[in-house]
Formats: sequence, C-alpha cells, structure tokens
Amino acid sequence: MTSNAGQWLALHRSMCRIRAFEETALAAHKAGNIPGPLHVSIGQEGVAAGVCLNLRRDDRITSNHRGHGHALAKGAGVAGMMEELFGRAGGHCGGKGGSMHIADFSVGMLGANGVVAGGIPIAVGAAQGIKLLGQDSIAVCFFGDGAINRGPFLEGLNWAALYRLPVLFVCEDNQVAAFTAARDVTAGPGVVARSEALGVPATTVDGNDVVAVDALAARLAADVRGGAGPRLLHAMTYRHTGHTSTDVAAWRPADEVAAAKQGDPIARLEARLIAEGLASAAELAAVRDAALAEMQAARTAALAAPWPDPATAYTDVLGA
Amino acid sequence: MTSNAGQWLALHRSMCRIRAFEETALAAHKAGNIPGPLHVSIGQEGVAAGVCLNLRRDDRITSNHRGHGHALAKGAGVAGMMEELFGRAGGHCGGKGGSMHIADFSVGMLGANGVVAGGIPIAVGAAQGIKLLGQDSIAVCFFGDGAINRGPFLEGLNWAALYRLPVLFVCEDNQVAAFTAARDVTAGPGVVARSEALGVPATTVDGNDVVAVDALAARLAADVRGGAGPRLLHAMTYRHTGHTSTDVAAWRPADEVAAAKQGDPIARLEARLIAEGLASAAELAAVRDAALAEMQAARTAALAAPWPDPATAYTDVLGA
Amino acid sequence: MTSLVEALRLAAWQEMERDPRVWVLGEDVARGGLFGQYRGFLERFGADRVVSTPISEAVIMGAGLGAALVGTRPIIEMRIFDFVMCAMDELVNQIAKIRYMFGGQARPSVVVRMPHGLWRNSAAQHSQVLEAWFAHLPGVVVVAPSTPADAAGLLVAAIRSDDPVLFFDPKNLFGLEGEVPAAIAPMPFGHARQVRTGDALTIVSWSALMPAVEQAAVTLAARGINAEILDLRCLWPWDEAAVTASARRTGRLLVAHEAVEAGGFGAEIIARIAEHAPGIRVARCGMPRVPLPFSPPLEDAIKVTPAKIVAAAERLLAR
Amino acid sequence: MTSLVEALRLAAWQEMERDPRVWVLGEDVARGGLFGQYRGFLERFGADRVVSTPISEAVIMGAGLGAALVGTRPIIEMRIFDFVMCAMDELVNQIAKIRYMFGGQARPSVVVRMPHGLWRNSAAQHSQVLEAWFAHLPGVVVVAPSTPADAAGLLVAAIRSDDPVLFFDPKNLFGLEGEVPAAIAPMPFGHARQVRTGDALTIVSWSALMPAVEQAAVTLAARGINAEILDLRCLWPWDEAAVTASARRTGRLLVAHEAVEAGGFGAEIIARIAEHAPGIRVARCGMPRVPLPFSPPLEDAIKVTPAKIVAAAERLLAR
Ligand SMILES: Cc1ncc(C[n+]2csc(CCOP(=O)(O)OP(=O)(O)O)c2C)c(N)n1
Ligand SMILES: Cc1ncc(C[n+]2csc(CCOP(=O)(O)OP(=O)(O)O)c2C)c(N)n1
Ligand SMILES: [Mg+2]
Ligand SMILES: [Mg+2]
Repeated sequence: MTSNAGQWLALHRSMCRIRAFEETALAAHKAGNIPGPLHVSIGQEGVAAGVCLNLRRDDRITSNHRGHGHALAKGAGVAGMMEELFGRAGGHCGGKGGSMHIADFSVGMLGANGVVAGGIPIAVGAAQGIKLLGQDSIAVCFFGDGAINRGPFLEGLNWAALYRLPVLFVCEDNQVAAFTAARDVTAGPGVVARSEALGVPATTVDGNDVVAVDALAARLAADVRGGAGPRLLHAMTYRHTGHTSTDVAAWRPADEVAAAKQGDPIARLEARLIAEGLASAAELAAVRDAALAEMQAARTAALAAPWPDPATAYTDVLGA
Repeated sequence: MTSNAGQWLALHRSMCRIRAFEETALAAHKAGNIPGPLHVSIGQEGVAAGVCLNLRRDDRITSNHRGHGHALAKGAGVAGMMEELFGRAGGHCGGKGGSMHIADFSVGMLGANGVVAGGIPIAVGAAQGIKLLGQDSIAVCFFGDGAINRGPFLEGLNWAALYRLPVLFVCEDNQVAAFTAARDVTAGPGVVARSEALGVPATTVDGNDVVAVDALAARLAADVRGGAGPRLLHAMTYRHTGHTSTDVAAWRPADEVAAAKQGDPIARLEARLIAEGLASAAELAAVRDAALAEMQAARTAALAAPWPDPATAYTDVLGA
Repeated sequence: MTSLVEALRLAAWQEMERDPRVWVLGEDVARGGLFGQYRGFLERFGADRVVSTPISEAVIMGAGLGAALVGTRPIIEMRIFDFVMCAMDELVNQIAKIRYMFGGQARPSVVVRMPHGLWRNSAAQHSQVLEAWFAHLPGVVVVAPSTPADAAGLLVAAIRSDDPVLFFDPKNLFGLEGEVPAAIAPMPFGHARQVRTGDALTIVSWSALMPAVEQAAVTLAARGINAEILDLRCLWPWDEAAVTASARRTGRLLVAHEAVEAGGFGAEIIARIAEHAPGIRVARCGMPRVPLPFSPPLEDAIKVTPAKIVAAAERLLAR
Repeated sequence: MTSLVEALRLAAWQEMERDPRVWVLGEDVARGGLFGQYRGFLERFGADRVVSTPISEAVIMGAGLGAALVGTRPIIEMRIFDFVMCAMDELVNQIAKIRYMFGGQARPSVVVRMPHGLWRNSAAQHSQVLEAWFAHLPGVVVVAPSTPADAAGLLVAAIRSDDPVLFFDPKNLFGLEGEVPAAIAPMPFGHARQVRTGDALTIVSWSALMPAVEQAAVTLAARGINAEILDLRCLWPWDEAAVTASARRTGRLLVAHEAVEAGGFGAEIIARIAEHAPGIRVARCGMPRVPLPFSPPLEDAIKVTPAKIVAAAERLLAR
C-alpha cells in the first residue's frame, strides 16, 4: 500500500493543480481578463493526470481544444500557460495561440488543437519520426469521444497499427461533443470495437478512478515503449461544466450531472487516500490550497505581465 | 433449379457484356481512340452483375474509378458509355467526363468517381434524401478495398447506421490498390470488422461466384429496402489486369495471377450452367459473341461519332 | 429592427416552410446551431429535416450533395468556416465539378453556410477569410453579405438556386441590426449595393469589413474627402459593371477586405480594372500574409481597421 | 540531358544520401512512385525511409508534420495535386499555422509534392491548377518550376528548408529534357529566371505553361515583336523586383498561367504592378472559370495555348 503513497499523492497533486488552474482561468475569463473561447476539463482531471504521470519528459503528447490538463500534467510551465491564456508576451506561444493552442515543446507538449481529431495524424507522425530516429520515447494522443467520428481516427489508427508505431491513443470519453450527447451521433459498439477493428488493442477504464487510469496507462505505455505497437486507452469520464466557459449546458438532465459530480475524481481519490491512511483530510486540503495559491499567483502575475509587442505579430510566419 | 435459369442466364449475359465492353475499350485505348486513363474491371464482373441485377431502375448507385461494370449492370446505355470513353458529343456526359466520370442519371447511375472513397458520402446522402422524400428506393455504394483506409469510410458508415439509411455498401475487394497489395496497407481483421464496429452488419462473399453474390445481394437489398438500415457486402475478387490499361502489374506473383484467373467468374458460371443442364456451351458462346458484337458495333459507332462542339466546353458550369 | 443572425434564421425558416425539400444538416443544428441561427427549427420541422450530425465534415458536405442529387435542397452548415478544410474533397472535387463533369445531368442544389472571419480573438484556426479561393474555383456561386436584409435575401436566393452556393455568414456582424421585410424576397446574385455616393474615390468592400469602411468614410468626409462606397455582396458573380462605372467616375479605386491582401479577391478586382479601365488609380487594403494571432494587440496590429482604410485612401489620393 | 522527372529523382536521392533525417511517404512510393520519381529508393534507402502508405491522404500529410516536429525532414508525396483536397485540414489548419500559432516553437520542415496541371486528358478531378490558393495562404512557400535544373535545385532547397514548401511538380513537363549538374545545389526561393530578353512587352509565366510561352515568343518574334520572358519559378516568395524592372523597361506586362484567369496568381501580379508602377499596360491570359473537360477538343478549347498567348500579347500591344 504505502508503496503506492508517493504515486497516489502525485496523482492527487496533479489533479488538484489542473482543477485549480481551470477554476482560476474560469474566474479570470468571467472577469474579462482572458479573451477568446475557453474550454475547461473540470471533472476529467483523472485522465490527464493518470496518463501523463507515466510519461517521460522526452515523450510527446498531442492534445485537443480542452488541453489545459494534458499540458499541465505533462509539465508545461504554469506561468507560461496562464500568460498564454491572457494573451501576454510571456505565454508559451508569445500570445499567438491562446487557450486552444497551448504548446510547450520543451516538455514534449506538441500542442492543443482547435480542430477535432487534428492531433491524431500529428501524434502518429511524431511516433513515426521517433521510430525512424531510433529513439525510445513514445507519443500520446489525447482526443475526445467526438473525434472518433472523424476520418483521421480511422486513418490514424490503421496507420499506427500498420507500422507498429509507438503511440498511445487516449480517448477521453466525457459522453458529449459540444451540445450533443455522444450516443446520439455514434453508431455501433463504440470506440474500443472501432480501435480493435483497426488493429489497435483497446481497453476501457473508469477515467474518474485515477488510480485505475494510472495502472492501465503504466501498462500500456510500457507495452508501446517496448515495441508492441499502438494501444488505445478508453477513459470514461464526465464534463462537469458546459462546452465552453459561456455554455451552461442546460440541456443535460440535472440528475445526470448531479450523479456525475458524485464521481469527481479528486474527491474519490481523497476518500481512498484517507481510507487507506495514506493522507489526512488536512494534508489533502493543504495540497488543494497550495495548488489554488499557485494558480492565483499565476493569474495575478499574468494580469500584470506585459502585452506582446505588436511587431511580433509579423514574426514566426516563416522561419527561413 | 430451372427456376434459377432465367436469373443465372441474366447474370451470365450481364457479365459477358461487361467483359466485352472492357475488352473492346482496352483495344480501342491501345489503338489510340480513347484518351486519358482507363481502369477496367476484368475478372470482377461477378460483383457488378450480382449486385445490380437486384436493383430497380429508381435505385441509385455510386461508383469509383473502375466503374464501367457498375454502370452497364445498372442499365446505362452502351452507346453513351462508349462515346463518353471516346470523348464524343453523344457520350452520357457529352464528353466532359470520360471513363473515370461516367454517369447516367436516367438509370440511377449517379457517377463514377476519380477520388477513392469519393462516392461514399454521396451515396449516404442519396439514401438520406430518398428517406426524406419517403421513397422506397435504395442507394448502393461501390468502392474498392483501398477506400476502407480513407476517412469517409468511417464517417459514412457511422452516419448511415445512425440514421438507419437505405444504403447498401459494396466493397469490391480485389486485394490490391493501385500498385500495392491491400494486406500491406490494411491493419486489423478487415472490412467486415470495421463495418460492424461502425454499426453496419457486413457479410463476405466469394465475388467470383456470381450466383452467391446474387443471392446475398438479393437478401441485403431487401433488408435495406425494408428499413433495416445499412448493410455491407464484402466481395472477394481479383483484378486480372493492371491498375490502368498501361500498367502490366509485373510486381504481382505470376502464380497468384494464374490462380486467380482460374476463378474467372464467367467461366465458373458457365461451367455450372452446363453442369446443371441449364445451357449448352454453344448457347453460352453465342451470348459471349453477341455481347462482343454489341460492343464492337458501339466502338465502330463511337469512332464515327461527332466530337463535341468546342462551344460546349463553356456550358454546364453553373445552371442558373 | 432585426439582427443579422435573426434575419438569417427567418430566411431559412421561411424557405423550410415554403418547400418541404429544404432541410439543414450540421453539428448541433437541432440545438439551434452554434449562433442560434436555427433556433426552434427542430421543434417546427422535426428531426428528419433538422439533422444534428456527428463531427464528420466530409460526410456533412458529401451527404448534402448526395441528397441534392435525388431532389432535396440541403442547407449544409459548416459551423465555422475553417472546418470546411475537413470537407474540401467533397466541396472542391465533387460539388463544384459534378454538374460539369457529368455534362449537366447533376443538379447540385446545395447551400454551404460557412460563418467566417475574425470574431472574439478566435486565433488562427477559427478566423480565416479565404473567400477568394472560391471565386477562383469554377462551379460555385460565392456570396458574402454584410447587412440583415442582404443576408436574408441572398440566403433565400441561395436556397432556391440549383447551383452550389457558398454562403459566407459574417459571424462578426451577427449582432448587427437592420430592417428585414416580413416576406423575404430572393435577392439576385451579382449586384453590388451602393452604400454611399462620393466623388473623391471609390471604396469597394464586402462582408464583415463593411462597417469599418463606413466608419472610414465618415472620417474621410470630415476631412473633406467624399468616398463612394460599394458593398459587393457577391464575389462570384461579381458586379464588375458597377465597380467600373463608379471607379471611372471617381478616378480612384480602393478595394478593402478582411482577408490577406496578397492573392485576395481585391487582386482580381484591381487586375480587371487595370486591364479594362486603364488610367484609374488603384490600391488595396487587406491583412498582411500572416495567420491570425490570438492576443488582442497582435490581432489589432494586423487586422484591417478604419484607420488603415483611411490611410490607404489618403495615400491613393496623394498619388 | 536529363528529363525533368529524372532530375527530381536525382535531387531527392542526393538529399536522402546526404541527410538520414530525410524520408518520403506517399502511396506507391516504394514502387517508385506514380511517375518513377522515386525509382530505386526502396532498394537504396529501405522501407523505413521510403514508406508506401495506405490511401490516407489526411494522415500522409499530418504524419509528415508530426514527424517533422520530432526532427525528421519528410517529403510528403501527394501523387496528384487534386488529392490534397483530402488533406486540407492538415495542410491549411495545421502545417501552415503551427509555427506561428505556437510562437515559433514548431519547425514544420516538410516538403509537400503535388504533381499538378493538365496531363493526358485527365479531366476535372486530376488536372486542377490551384497554386494561387497557396500564395494567399500565410505560412507556406510556393514553388512551381518548369525546367529540370530549376526543379532539381528548388527541390533540394525545399528539402533543406525549415519551412513548409509546397512543391508543384509540373507533371505535363516530366518528359522535358535539360542539363542538370552532377552535384545539385539548392536554388534560393523567390528569384525569377530571365528566359528571353525583349523590348516590346514582358511575359511572366511559370510551371507547365512555360513551353507554350516560349513558342508564343517565337511566333511574336517572327512578327517583329520581341517579348521578354520571365519564369517566376516561385509564387511565394515571388520576384516582384524582377517583374517590375522588366515591365518598366518594356512598358507592357502580360501574365500567362495555366490556371483559371479569375482569381489566379496573375491577378496578384497585375494588382501589384497597377498599384506600384502605374502606367504600365497590363493583361492576363489564363483559363476561363470552367472545370477541366475530358474530351480533347473541349480541353483544347479552354486551355491556354501559344496562339492564345500571342493573341493576348497583340491585343496588349494594340492598346
Ligand atoms: C473538425 C471540427 N469540427 C467541429 C469543431 C467544433 N467543435 C469544437 S469542440 C467540439 C466537440 C468535441 O467533442 P469531443 O471531441 O468529445 O471533445 P470534448 O469537447 O467533449 O472534450 C466541436 C464540435 C471543431 N473544433 N473541429
Ligand atoms: C483520394 C485518392 N487518393 C489516391 C488516388 C489514386 N488512385 C486511384 S485508384 C487507386 C487505387 C484504389 O484501389 P481500390 O479502392 O482498391 O480500387 P481498385 O483500383 O482496386 O479497383 C488510387 C490510389 C485517388 N484516385 N484518390
Ligand atoms: Mg466529448
Ligand atoms: Mg482494390
């Protein structure tokens, strides 16, 4: 048990930091300090944390429009992320990307993506490049349940299986795509069957049980790194909030939302940590407070941070 | 048995006409009378014939780049087809399309397609339109094994299953895409598994046994017409020739080609007709000769037919 | 007064009431669409005619075509222009070509709605203005209105047209108010709207940039410069006669558009004038060849503004 | 003498010998490619660097980008230009934007090869010329050579470039013979080639239309009209200085291209000249806004020919 303590506490801290970052960002967006659309993953932190804590710095990830958690869990700098959301010069992308285009190549975060399934071909190619260069890092591709209805899902999985590429696909199944329930737009038995029909072994896990996600991700990442070829991790989870910060998702049945919130991955892990005597409620609260303090400090700093020099609007178009 | 005679002889005649049309076209292409690329389906006639003899005139089909057989079996006029290949004014498309863009809307042939998988979304939409209009015709979508690696395959099957559309997908699996063997570019268990993972029940048949194709197509077309939703017919077959009229496909193992030619669907049906006493060798030869005579007459006519008026190059761009 | 997005909603509603073959497909349309442009459609017209789709742009586009071929009139909703990049084979190789390729047998009676342009700092993948691409593409009509009345009239015409009409909804102007008749008549394609008369120079623009052009004209007027303004409304067919006549009158032509200047539709307009009405002084005002940045000061730096239009006009007058 | 397609084969071969990070992916490339432009590559460089792919254009394009991001230099082979329509999100929304969107973190070092243009009556879906679209698209370099030496030198430069280079192979000129040096040096982008000097007018063209332009010049010369000819070679960056200098010298500029005239890159060239060098007489010669028909007499009716270029030149001189 205690052998788990370190990892479990790390998972807890990772999730708390994601939650704190996004709650802080939501508040800043409401306050008018964050321009553009904001997609938060509150309720889904177990997936990002459980997967990314099993990755090395030289592993690569691609993400989607709801990517703050993936970036943070992969080690992206908080200041650079918050400043990017604020559109400031110190943002990871110099303010050119914003929330939907966060990237931190220094930690292998190859970018969020504003196009559903847009990260799939890129992750597959990253894995192919890694293999060509003879390296032993892997690529991890995060996408939502909505992405499995776009062509690149089929093309990318077939391709990854064909060339036995070191890529782990992670389908974050929050059962909704924008304003439409996944079940209303997805035919057949689902993502696992689709994945296996394309030659990619797939496993479903309760994405709100971060310990289970961590265990499965550890196994699949090891298989992929070991040369077994691609794998798909299907994590069932739930989006507590609306699609964007301005969407209240009023159409969702209240009891469904309420029930889902019971499954909050942070609360579940905390209950378990306490039950197994690995941490006290006070210790866990301290972690949450520390995370919130960190993010609020980042918010304060971002608000005071300089705007980009308008001249930089013309740079980074072509590198040559 | 004799109850089958009529249908079997119709299948035989249909296949012989396709074979004769394409052998005639190949010769005309070699003679320099047919411009542009020419993709023939010699060896695959059992699929087009077996499927289309189960369709009504008001059923629609979409085809691919190898579509002569589909068009002929659906009832497209031979003169208009041959003239289209020759680029003459009397072609179904007035010479604007050519072999890769044969269409005859008057018999529900909604067009060949120069883009692999290009016909899938169109067929799905035709089925959706038919359903919206409350008609009881169906759409049939022909594509090759190469098309199952393109995104529209996934998007189209998921969509058809979702809305329970009256569309029959027909995968003509000749085990090759251009110059590459299907097995070298297709991961996983194959098209049937992919189809069922997308909610579309699928069945494999020996595409060179036209009687089997006919029986299966009859059942699936009836299911689809009856409102059961989409179905996929997977027909195993073989392309006797190269990819285009100028490709000799020298890379294919000679024994593989030789073995495949043993399975010629026309020869197999003739053997069966004779064995079951439904036709004599002479009668069958007469059918073949009649088909060849018909196509040669069409070739002669096409060669003498007028070229399109250059002024027509400017028409049909916009209809308004 | 009616907002532009409401005018579009009313226009589509009117046509769906009028013709049972008209239907709409796209993501979330049964929930009213991303901008409320289909609000109430599901309740009124039912799920067979108001089809919320999977995120499958290729089939959204291609199924619209297939359904048109059997006699329906689909409104294909792309949600945001940039996503049409996921459906370009269906649009460019199929929809735009099918009537011609098949010698006139096909009737691709689709409207492809693509809310485009800058809007709320949406950055590089949600703000593109590539309308010029489609003016260069044979087989399609290209519409880009800027007022509620024009948007409504042109959408009605688009829905009734047997040609594929690419309808660029100006998403940044959805809130713009204007008068819209109770019965919306189809507005013929290819006719520019004279927004303002003047003698000093002619400014041609369209879509979301029109308000900026009108502001610029006010500033110029205050400086004693009377600009004549034309709203092109359609990029193909486009009203070359009106543009030429006005430019001949004023002797100077400025084309301003939200799109990147290099290779934008302004280039075609200027080239036609230079070829067929030599002697007229010409200039363009568009964005630099740069993707859209997220940060407001960066977006402000590259986007076309009233001040940039005024400066371009004064430079042109100084020549 | 070396054919253009062989020159391209040698250029890619040289770079794959030189840099192990260079590799090629696309349909049938392990069989030498559709045009033999990769003949022998599999045997020499192996299946990991010469990857015959499924018919999955979206991933061919997107995987090329992903592989570039981790430090390789992919040559993305599209087989025929028209199929890039199946990969436009990956090209337009991802490859062209990634360096900018991420503030310079990404290095999209890919070459996208797209054999384009008219070729053997391939009809509407295999003959398109849409190069102008990409000149209008921020974030990409656009190359369109017309000789074996230029094709080889520009391909070497494209492979070594850290920018996404859209390389338009002139498939109709693959058989064209010319001299190619044993060691192919990279040719800098953006420099036009002076094909012919003259004083009567300047004709600018590029890619597959160059031979027609040269034939036209011979006809014009026989009529005592000396045309100066520039092969632009690159559409972005393009050699505005050379075009302007020549046009100022001759006083007349004709831009001829295989693409549709309306909205083609000729419009951009003419617009720039009209704005910055007023007084020069300008004209264009391109295809009508019509898809490519299959039948030879129909294709001949709309395609740009030496006779049409001569006629356009004489009309321009008569003005
Ligand atoms: C190709 C494409 N189509 C549509 C959109 C608009 N859009 C953004 S997010 C989204 C829903 C995505 O759902 P999912 O993939 O399940 O991710 P989630 O939002 O649930 O995390 C849609 C439709 C897009 N960004 N890209
Ligand atoms: C999107 C697209 N990519 C590539 C091509 C070039 N191409 C034409 S046919 C073909 C092979 C198709 O194989 P398959 O679908 O199995 O049909 P078959 O030729 O075997 O009948 C290819 C790659 C194309 N036409 N469209
Ligand atoms: Mg989801
Ligand atoms: Mg095949």
